[in-house]
Amino acid sequence: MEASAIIFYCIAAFILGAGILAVTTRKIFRSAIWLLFSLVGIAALYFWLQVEFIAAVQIIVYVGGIVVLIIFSIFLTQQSGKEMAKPSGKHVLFSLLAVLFGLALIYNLISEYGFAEQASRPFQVAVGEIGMQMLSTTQHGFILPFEAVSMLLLAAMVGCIVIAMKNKSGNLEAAEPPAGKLMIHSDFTSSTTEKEA
Amino acid sequence: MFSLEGITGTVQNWLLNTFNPQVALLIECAIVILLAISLFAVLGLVLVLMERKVAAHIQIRLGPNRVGPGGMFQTVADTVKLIMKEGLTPDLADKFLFNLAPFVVMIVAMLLLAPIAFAKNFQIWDINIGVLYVSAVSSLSVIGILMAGWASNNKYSLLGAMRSGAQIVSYELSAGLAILSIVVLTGSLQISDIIASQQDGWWLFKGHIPVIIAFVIFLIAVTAETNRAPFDLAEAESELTAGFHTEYSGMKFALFFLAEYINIFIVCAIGATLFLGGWMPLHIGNWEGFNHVMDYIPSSVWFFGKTFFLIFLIMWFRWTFPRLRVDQLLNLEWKYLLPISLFNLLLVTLIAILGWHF
Amino acid sequence: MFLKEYIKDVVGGVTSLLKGMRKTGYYFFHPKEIITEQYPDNRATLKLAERFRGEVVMAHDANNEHACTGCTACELACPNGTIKIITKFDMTPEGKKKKAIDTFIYHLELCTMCNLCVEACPTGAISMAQNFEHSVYDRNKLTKKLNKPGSKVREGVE
Amino acid sequence: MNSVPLAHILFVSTALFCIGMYGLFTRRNIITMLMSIELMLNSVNINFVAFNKYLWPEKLDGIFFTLFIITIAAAEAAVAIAIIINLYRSHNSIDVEDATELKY
Amino acid sequence: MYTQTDVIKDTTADGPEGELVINMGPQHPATHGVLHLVITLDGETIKKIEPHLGYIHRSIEKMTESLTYRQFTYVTSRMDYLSAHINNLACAMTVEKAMQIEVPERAKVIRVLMNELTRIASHELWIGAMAMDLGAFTPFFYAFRERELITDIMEETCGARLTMNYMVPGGVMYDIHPSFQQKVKEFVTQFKHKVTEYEDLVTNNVIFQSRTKGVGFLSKEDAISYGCSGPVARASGVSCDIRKLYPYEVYDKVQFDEVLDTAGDSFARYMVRVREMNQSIRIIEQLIDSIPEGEFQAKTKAVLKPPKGEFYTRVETARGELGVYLVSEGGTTPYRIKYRSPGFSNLSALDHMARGSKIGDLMATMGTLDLVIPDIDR
Repeated sequence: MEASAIIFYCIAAFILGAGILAVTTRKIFRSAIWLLFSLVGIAALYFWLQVEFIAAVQIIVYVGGIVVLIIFSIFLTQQSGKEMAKPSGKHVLFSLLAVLFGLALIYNLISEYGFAEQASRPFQVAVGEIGMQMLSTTQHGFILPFEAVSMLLLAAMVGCIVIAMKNKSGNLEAAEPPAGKLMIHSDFTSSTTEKEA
Repeated sequence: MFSLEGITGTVQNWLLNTFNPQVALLIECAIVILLAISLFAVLGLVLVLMERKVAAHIQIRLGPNRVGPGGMFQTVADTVKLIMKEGLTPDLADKFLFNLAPFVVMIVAMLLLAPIAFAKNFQIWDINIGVLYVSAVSSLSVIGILMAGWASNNKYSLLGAMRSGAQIVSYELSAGLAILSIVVLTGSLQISDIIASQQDGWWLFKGHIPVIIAFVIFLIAVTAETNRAPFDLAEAESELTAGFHTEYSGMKFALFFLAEYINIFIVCAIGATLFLGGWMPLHIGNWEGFNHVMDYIPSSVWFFGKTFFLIFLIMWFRWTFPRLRVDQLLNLEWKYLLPISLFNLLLVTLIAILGWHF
Repeated sequence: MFLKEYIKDVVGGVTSLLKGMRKTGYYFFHPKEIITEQYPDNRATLKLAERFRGEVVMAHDANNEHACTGCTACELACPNGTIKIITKFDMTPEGKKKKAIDTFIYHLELCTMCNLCVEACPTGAISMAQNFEHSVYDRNKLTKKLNKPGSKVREGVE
Repeated sequence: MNSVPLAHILFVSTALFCIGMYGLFTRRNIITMLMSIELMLNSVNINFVAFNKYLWPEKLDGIFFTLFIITIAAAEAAVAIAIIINLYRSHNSIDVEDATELKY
Repeated sequence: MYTQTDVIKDTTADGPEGELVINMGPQHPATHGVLHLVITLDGETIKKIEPHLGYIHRSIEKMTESLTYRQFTYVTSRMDYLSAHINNLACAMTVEKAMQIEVPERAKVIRVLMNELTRIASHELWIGAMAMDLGAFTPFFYAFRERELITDIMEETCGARLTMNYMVPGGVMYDIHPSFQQKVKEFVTQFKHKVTEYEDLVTNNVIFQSRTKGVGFLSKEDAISYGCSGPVARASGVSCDIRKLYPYEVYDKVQFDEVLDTAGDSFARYMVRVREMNQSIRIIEQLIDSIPEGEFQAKTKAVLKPPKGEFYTRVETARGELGVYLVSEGGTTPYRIKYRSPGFSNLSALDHMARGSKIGDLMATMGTLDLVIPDIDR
């Protein structure tokens, strides 16, 4: 067995192990950390597959963005150190059965299919090429999905702000202070405006 | 003679001649890890001493001057003290994560060392997405801080971790945009390409005012990203005692402390590479004679000189300015740095397209 | 105008920060301004003010004589009970009994150097000394006996 | 580098997908359910990259799909977390079973 | 103020609805001593502050009941240790008022000079500590450099640097040191020269201004109703300088302005103190060359026995109004002494000032209150 194969199996074991722990641990913060490890393992897998760009994007978006977001939401919604309720035995059993059957089915399909291996062709991912193709308007260009995704991101951003704002309008105390100035309470704001006037 | 160029080649040749390739690779890995760890130790010692000396001289004091000549071994003594101290773990802490957090921070700092070019032909891993790798991996360090803050089961730690999370995530944007402006000018993410593009002058001088603005924004953003004053809200000692590492002591605290300095070194090294030409000596256009004289100074000296200059700047900030408040910190990013750097990136792109740079 | 205000904000802020950095930078590059005193090393050149109150001492002259008559004015003046005077009766050559001090006990650990005892002393027997390095390993050493063994009150001091 | 057959990589991604599915079935906490969904999305990404590399190395389509999925996952997570926090504010719980009535 | 159950209740339990209760102190870098604040937070926003006092209560008021009139002045140095001279002066003046001792003119001038030097020293320390609370470490050392000159002057004339015990009933303990006038003039020159450094580093710094402006607002009415005094009240527009309103010693003969501001925020309090230092310099400059010749201490009896009655004096310390209320039964020791300390009243306004602001603002607010904990607890 070659060294690269050994590395692959190590990475695979790490990803799956961390993934299993992420869905089974009953401490929510640990679950997020295991998810993080699983995602980092997937980034390592991308490095192994020599798609460094995807690996870097994976780390930036998933680790730097999504997991931090998840951890923040845990900070905001969870009481420290409380364990989650244990799922009922019946629940676990049937979930496990469904998952195992699904796994068996797909594994069967994969092993039966016999992919046409096209070895020995170089696989190069030049960052410049990704950029070129992303913005090209020719037949194999990706400008349309790129724009669509940009619109989606914009919509998501607006949506997040709207969702977060809705609750705040009625609740003045929780509102963020207006930019640059600090709101203390009513008599303060009134007197500062007097002073400015 | 002081240049590191050639040493690596000799070592590799010798290894390849002596052992078979697999073993040689393993040995090289071991050597690199060993070198990285010793570099960490040396950098930690030097930077801590430097910080204390800079602080002292700014504050009209002498600083450490008892242990060794000029206090040179003060950090060694401190390290020994920290090692001897008992590493306490709070009773209700999540012990696994509590003990893991300092190592996460440390390993991230270690991974960041990989793509940095210390001298001509002296680089551990010249990855083709160099600067993207750096900004990706550096975003991992926030996880360690969040972990420490949560696992300590201390409210000060939790507040510090939340502040630090918000801070690092938002300042990454303007740091990324500042880095992007150089990437736009160079047309490559690879560190060696970026350095090679500064053959006839550093980007700071070649790129007119927009690059200078990008440089300033980069400095501010990395100061914030490394949790240094005036952005040290995560450990603001007058507000949160010590922020996310309130509960840490002994060696685990030392790891956080060391990682902070290593991170400063790394971001300054990246800044020096992007804006000041890395190990590239000061070259000015076509002045052959001048360029030739500059080439006599070894490349490693150039690299470390530039890096330490930037580190000095960051220390200078720390000992001059008061700390910002948490909402002002986010205002600074979203109201000032981000719009300015977005506009600036547009200007840089214009310069790159029109070929206005030297 | 919004943009003008914005730029003015940025420029004004940066200027104020640079001014501060110029000041600290000045001190960094002017080591002559350093005011640190290397304390244990400069003991020889250390100058203490002559009125500095470090501890209470009792002056003895060459004949091992002091001026304390044992009137306990200092003991009464002291707010902390720092001074304790034990008196005895000496026999004068004329055969009369005379009150004199046996032991002048001074508790340094209680003393706040307020100088009230020195002010109260009618004969100027005690005074404040400039010694300030009082740390010892045993607390008992802080309880001092101020009159030297075998000393007696100076002639003519009443 | 092709020392590992494609089927093995696909098996890893399938297993990861199943792990995510198991998590989705058993968890009752919205945040952990979101995490499970992230795992499933990632397993899909692995498939795309692996197919691209092994079967059509001259093209980059798999890479692009992965990039888009990552982007969409980020948007999805952001919106989901905004909803979760809103839900927590109104219900003081992030358990799916507590959020049965269809109003915020 | 607190019932027994209030004090012993669990101060670590979090409130409902995601409120966070943190204990700031008794050991905390920002409280400058053993002040204990129980802060209820909503995220980073302060909802309530409860100061818990008593960690450094040394029963100074009770102690003075067993000390003679000469002895009790020295204890008060330990109350507000940064303006020890002024505390001592208040006690000495009370005894003088009770016994109708006429203090020589020279002693009066020396007392005023010492008071103003103390005020500058106290404000110097405050400016450094305040900057340090806000995260700027360096101004602390610059401020201490100037303060060091004052403590040197104190050491030379009074014999101690912090708890001088120089004021005695009837005058001052010793005459001034021969080099006193020259040293004070040197200090004044250096202070005027170096004060621009604080402007560069602190006052004009954009971060400092944004940290303090509009933070910890206290209106004029609130300042009066909370009983604030000193720079805290004057920054809100309350004219309360005892030196102007009820002049004592030679304050009625010197020219100086009462520093007033109307903004009422932390920056106003900061500016009031900085301008007060300049006024103190002005007083010192007027007096330093015209110290009258004569006795430095009035002739008093060895044992002081004020007549039966109640006596009250007040002085302006660096932190505000210090009142000494003395009840005498005609004996050698006071029957009762009550100190009205400025820090206690100023602290009581903290909850009102900090509500709704961020934790970072609390540091600015507390810093400008200039709390000295032994002054609060006594």
